[in-house]
Amino acid sequence: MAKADMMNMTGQGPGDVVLEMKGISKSFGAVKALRGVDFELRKGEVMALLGENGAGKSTLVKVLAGLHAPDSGETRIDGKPFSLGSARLSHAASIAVAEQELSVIGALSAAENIFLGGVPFRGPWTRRRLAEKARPYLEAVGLHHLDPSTRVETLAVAERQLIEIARLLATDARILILDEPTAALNDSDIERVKAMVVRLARAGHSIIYVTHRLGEVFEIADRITTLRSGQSSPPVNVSDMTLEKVIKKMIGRPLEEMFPHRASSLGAIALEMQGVTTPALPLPQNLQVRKGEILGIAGQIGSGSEALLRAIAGADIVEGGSIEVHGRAFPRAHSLPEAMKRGVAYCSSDRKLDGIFAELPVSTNIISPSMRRVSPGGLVNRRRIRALTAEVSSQMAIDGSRAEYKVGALSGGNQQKVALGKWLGIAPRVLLVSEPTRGVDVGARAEIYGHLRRLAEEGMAIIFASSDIDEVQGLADRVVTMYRGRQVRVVDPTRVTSHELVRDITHPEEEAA
Amino acid sequence: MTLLKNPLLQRVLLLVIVYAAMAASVTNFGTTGNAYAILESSAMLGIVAAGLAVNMMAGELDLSVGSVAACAGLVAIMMSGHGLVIAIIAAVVPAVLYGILQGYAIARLQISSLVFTLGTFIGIRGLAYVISDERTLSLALSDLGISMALRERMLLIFSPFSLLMIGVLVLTGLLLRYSRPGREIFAIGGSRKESRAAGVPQTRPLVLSFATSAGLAALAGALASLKGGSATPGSYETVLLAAVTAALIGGVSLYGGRGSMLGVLIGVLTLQVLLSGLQLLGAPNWAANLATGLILLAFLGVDLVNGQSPVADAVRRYSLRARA
Amino acid sequence: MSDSAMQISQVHPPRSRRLLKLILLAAAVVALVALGGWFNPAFLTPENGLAILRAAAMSGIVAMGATFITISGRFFSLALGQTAMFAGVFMAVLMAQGLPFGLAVAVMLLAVVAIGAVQGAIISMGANPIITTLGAGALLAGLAGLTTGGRNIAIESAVVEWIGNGRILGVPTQTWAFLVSVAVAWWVINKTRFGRETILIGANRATAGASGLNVSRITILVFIIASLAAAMMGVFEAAQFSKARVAGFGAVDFDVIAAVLIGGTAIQGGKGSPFRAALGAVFIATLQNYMLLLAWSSGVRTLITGAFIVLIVAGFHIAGRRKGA
Amino acid sequence: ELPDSGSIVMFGQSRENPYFGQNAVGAADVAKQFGWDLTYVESATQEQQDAAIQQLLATGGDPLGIVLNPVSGAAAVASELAITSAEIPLVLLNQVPSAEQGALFVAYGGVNDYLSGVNAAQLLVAGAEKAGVTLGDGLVVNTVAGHTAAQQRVQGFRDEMARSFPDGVSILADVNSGGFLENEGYSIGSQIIPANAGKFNWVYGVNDALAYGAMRAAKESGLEPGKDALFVGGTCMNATTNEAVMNGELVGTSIQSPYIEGAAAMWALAAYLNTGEVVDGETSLSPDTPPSIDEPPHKWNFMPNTMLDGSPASYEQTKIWGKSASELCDYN
Ligand SMILES: Nc1ncnc2c1ncn2[C@@H]1O[C@H](COP(=O)(O)OP(=O)(O)OP(=O)(O)O)[C@@H](O)[C@H]1O
Ligand SMILES: Nc1ncnc2c1ncn2[C@@H]1O[C@H](COP(=O)(O)OP(=O)(O)OP(=O)(O)O)[C@@H](O)[C@H]1O
Ligand SMILES: [Mg+2]
Ligand SMILES: [Mg+2]
Repeated sequence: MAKADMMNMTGQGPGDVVLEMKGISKSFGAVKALRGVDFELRKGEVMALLGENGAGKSTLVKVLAGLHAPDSGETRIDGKPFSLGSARLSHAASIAVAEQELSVIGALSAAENIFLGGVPFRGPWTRRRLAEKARPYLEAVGLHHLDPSTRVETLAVAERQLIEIARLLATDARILILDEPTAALNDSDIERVKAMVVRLARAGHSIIYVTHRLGEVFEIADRITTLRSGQSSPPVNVSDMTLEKVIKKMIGRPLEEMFPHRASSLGAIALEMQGVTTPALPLPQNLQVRKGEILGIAGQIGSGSEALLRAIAGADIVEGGSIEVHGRAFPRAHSLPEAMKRGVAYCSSDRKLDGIFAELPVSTNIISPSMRRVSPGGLVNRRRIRALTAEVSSQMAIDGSRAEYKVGALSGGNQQKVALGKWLGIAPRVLLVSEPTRGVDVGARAEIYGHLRRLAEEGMAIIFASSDIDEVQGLADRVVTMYRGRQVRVVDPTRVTSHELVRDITHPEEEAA
Repeated sequence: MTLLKNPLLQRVLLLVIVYAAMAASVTNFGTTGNAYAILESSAMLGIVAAGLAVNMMAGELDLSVGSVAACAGLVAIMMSGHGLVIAIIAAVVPAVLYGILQGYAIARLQISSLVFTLGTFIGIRGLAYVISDERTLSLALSDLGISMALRERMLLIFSPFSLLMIGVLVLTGLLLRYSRPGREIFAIGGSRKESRAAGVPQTRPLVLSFATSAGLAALAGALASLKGGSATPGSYETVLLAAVTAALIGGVSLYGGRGSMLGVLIGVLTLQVLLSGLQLLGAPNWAANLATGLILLAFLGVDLVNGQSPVADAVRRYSLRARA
Repeated sequence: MSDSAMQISQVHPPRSRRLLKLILLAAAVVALVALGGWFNPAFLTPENGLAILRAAAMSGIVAMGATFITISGRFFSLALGQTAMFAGVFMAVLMAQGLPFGLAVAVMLLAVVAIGAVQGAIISMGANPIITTLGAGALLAGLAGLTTGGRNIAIESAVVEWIGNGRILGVPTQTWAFLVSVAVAWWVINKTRFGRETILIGANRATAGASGLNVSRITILVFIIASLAAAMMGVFEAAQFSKARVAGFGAVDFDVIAAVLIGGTAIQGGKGSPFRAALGAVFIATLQNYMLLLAWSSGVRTLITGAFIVLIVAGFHIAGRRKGA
Repeated sequence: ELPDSGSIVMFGQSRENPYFGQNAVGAADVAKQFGWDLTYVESATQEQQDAAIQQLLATGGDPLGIVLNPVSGAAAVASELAITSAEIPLVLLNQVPSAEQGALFVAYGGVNDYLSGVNAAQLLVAGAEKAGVTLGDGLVVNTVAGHTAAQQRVQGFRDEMARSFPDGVSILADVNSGGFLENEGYSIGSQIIPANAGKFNWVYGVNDALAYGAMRAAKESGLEPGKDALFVGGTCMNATTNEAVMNGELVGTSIQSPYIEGAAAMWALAAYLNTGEVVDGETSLSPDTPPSIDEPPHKWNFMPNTMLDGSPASYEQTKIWGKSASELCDYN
């Protein structure tokens, strides 16, 4: 259902501009994140804010939220000048934000999380009163069964994301901003969030919706504003756009091929695992992957797809079964360094947590798994560091001149390339990647797919886990679908529809029925 | 069995064990008279620990509490001629103002309080020496009645001072749990970045927590000095570590966002029972050190067993290997 | 090659920021010295310079070890003063039992390594470093009390006498030891694999573990290094008057932390410089010396020292934020 | 009517400090002579000590008497009042209480720090005469800030110097070293001595260890002790400082024995328990024999503070209550 049609039917006029920004600029040191951005938002509309990684979307959102003060530009709310730069003022102007980074507080209960941050809640904060007031909001995001006094730290990521949105609802703000709310959600939760956004807009809220899932845009948005390198282009109606046009606006050129070609020939068996169990995977798992092959494991969060990679990598303890790489068996209950020694590299899905050293330079990040290689005899060798950095940078197309920049200051796409590329230093035989493009824009995404394919062609075996069906279907040579800790099927992605894949990972029972 | 896994219960159990051990080895330890004395001598530590625990729950640590208590003690003795109330107000109000200032600076600079308060910890101690001209100040003998009144035994095992401590703990506990400012303190303590993004004000709870730690330290210092009848500029140097230890024993986390005032009370009492028992046994000072060190390490042990730790992983790996 | 190096240094905010801190700190020391010399020419004499360095040496040596802890992301240790005390006492006890100096030192160092290793191991298991070291310090104090009954222990040895009072080229042994430890610490942090790994685990422990680094081993080594630095100080303290004492180490930890922080080492870990920590120790010693020579009361000296720490630490913090991030 | 059994409780500071360790031994040795047990309760801070006293009183402990060495100076007034109100005989030591506090205790038996400072000044003057040095200005190396005993010593020293030099010698600096031992004396000395070179020719360390440490620092910066500058402490402590006194690096010393101090307090308590009376005013106890318990103690009983001339013989021959100086002067 395209909501734009509905809006047109209700005859919302263009006169109801609630927010107007003109010439907004914001620099971080040398980084010009926003360069004269114009932005406009009408009452009751969903405005998609699109752009590559690092285009400035989150920066614009934070400026609106008062978390960053803009360097220049003017803002009007309801036609009246408004001075940005204080979170409290933005809040008072009825602007509410769910930021890209999760912002729920683990030590507090779900209900308390909803009412913190200035949402009116008078009187003593007792369990009972909190629960009573919070329940409607939790129900609205589909958390019917959740006890409002549950500590949030005990919840799954998706539930936390939903609580964050519930908090947004509780603010009853006129301008709601959601920065990539669905990046970490399951399909069913995504549906719920989308439905809610539509409902809120219908109730008269204005919504800014940031996403890299371009499909969503066509389902729920009315208009699109794109940012490119910190500059905006005038808003366009969704009904006037196609996916190709949107991508072209975002990256400045048409995206020729999102996915590279498939493997032409496969080599010997690179990795074989049999009957492997871990605390997270009680059912025995078998898997085989060949040199030059890219194996995709499709599954939702918590399906066990990531746990499978963690088991191979030694990040989780393997309790039963056996794993062989190039015919050499792993020791029982192997550790991560032991897996590394045997040529296995693992790039996790949570870049910030354990993928990068955000505060350290690119070069240091790149050498981190290869400390031995760059420090023969225990002494660091600058020449070797430079050589390895240059080698990895050129292979992954990371800007060499930024070798000494903090990785945290790079765009999401570049961060991901560093997190992935650092493993090239140990010349892995088997590369495990979890969610290779989470939060990565279309352009960088295509680039990363290309790199993975090239690595496979150079003789690596690659296994990636992903909850993004398009990605699995487009990239993998072979697909394993997983549901609740069990492998549903092994399929050739070119022979199945995406609908079948989605069914496999969401409700495989229907297949049996 | 599952009850034993409750951290608060574990702590109560420890208190009971320490108390029983002392009662078995020290004559008259189990009397109401001694209970009165232990409560009375916990009062200062309890009030300081309450403030510091608020601070720790906000994810901060105010190292300057001991120095503030010393200054407040000196001021209270200087002003004791004007009566108890004036003396306390004169000691506490400047401390609260200082706490507000310090909290504001830390919030605005977004600097680690460990770093910032290391300076004030030293500087305020210097101030204590300066305002006292490096001398011990004593109550006029005619004012010693104040001391006696504060420690007067009442209600079997209480005194005005120890009742005040309990009042302070209950009040802070209620405010922390059931009020927005209290919840904000928990929020910024548990997850600073997340709470900021969630729109929780950052400055207000920080200012509040530092005002509390300084204010309560000053209240405790003033009352303890009035009770002791004198104040020296070098006093209360050890109260910081004792209060942190008590709070930790009581289950307050150094990483913020965790703990309760009931836990703090249990921690304070455990420490005090242990220390006064050892003192009465005539044990040398190092024995008290040894015992405190052991208790702290024991709690570390408990926390490591309760939680997940790399060592548990390693042990599992090796046992799986050994079995094969 | 020089071309590209130049280019990199131009677009290299972290390094210039580090340099800025160094320059600020050096400027503070120079300003203090100049000002001091203006009011009191005796302040500028070479002897006084040596006296300042000598005074900075004690906490400075320990600060060299402590920086490793801070850089590795484990805040700091509250057991270093007690470790120093224990080292001196234990060595003296061994020598009183008739062990020759070399053997006594070797046995003592083994014990100190064990003390550091145990703390590092407990902490790498996930225990809070502040509590662990607090407990360890209390235990060490208790242990020393237990073995000595609180008495200071005399040491009779010409070697020890020389260590405490000798001079090489007119410069006291302690000062040499300080300079050498600065050089060694700088070299280890900047030039060795272990140093880089220390920075990595401090910057992000989870990523370091996921990159295959042995976080536990590095943590243990870091605490061993800090303990050894403390032991070195303990030996110098005891050697100076050929007497190991149980008391008088209470302020060491805070002096050391102050030096590390004034050096601008980030409490969150992953950054820091032993060289700047050494400058921090020298700065504090210079300030103290200056005020001593003006015969200010100890209250005023303490007050001003505290104020300087606040100002410098906050100044660094602001400077660091303005420039980067 | 002197009880031949019973207990004495002594409250003091940590015996980790050898001085207080000897206090406890001296008191316990005397108590044993009367068949009394002595329990030593040690506290690290004044609050802990107050708490321990309160606890004793609250649990109905009923000792024959209490000996109290307050942790910090004049800080124990409320505890003293509490003990006295509970009608337990209280004897103080180590920190001379003021006359106004007289009602709070039975007697004081111990060191007179003011006199210790006077002694030091006299030793300095005598040493200067012997060495043929004319005393000019000088330096004082003090302990920790706010330490009452040290403040009283310095006061005594100043007053006596003013008496000896009506025209005045001046103290260029009176500096807290932050401690009590040689290391602290050295570290302060090594900073203030070079910078003041040529401006002073004597140094008073408020105890022998501090004086000794400062002396070593002076030697390192090229001054010859006993010639370029005179160093005086005035409380003999250990083998090192004794040797320095004997070879003239320190100008002399006097015996301030913590053992004798503990004993003096106990004798005062015994005399009071025996006679039930106290004579107002102060007295200096004789070094020859302990006071008789048949005579009531004075309110202030100052222990012998005998000077030593620095000869090895004086260490062997000078005795207090039967113990030689070499025994009494080696506790630290
Ligand atoms: N640390 C930094 N210092 C200086 N300029 C920077 C820094 N990081 C990014 N920039 C600049 O900021 C803008 C956005 O950078 P970002 O890396 O996010 O962009 P990007 O265009 O998405 O890069 P890519 O397409 O390579 O992923 C660019 O002009 C870039 O050169
Ligand atoms: N606090 C900061 N300090 C320095 N640079 C920053 C900061 N925040 C953002 N930037 C830079 O500003 C540019 C815009 O970043 P922003 O986060 O707004 O991008 P985005 O469009 O939200 O990207 P993504 O799709 O990856 O979320 C990037 O180059 C980024 O590196
Ligand atoms: Mg990009
Ligand atoms: Mg973003």
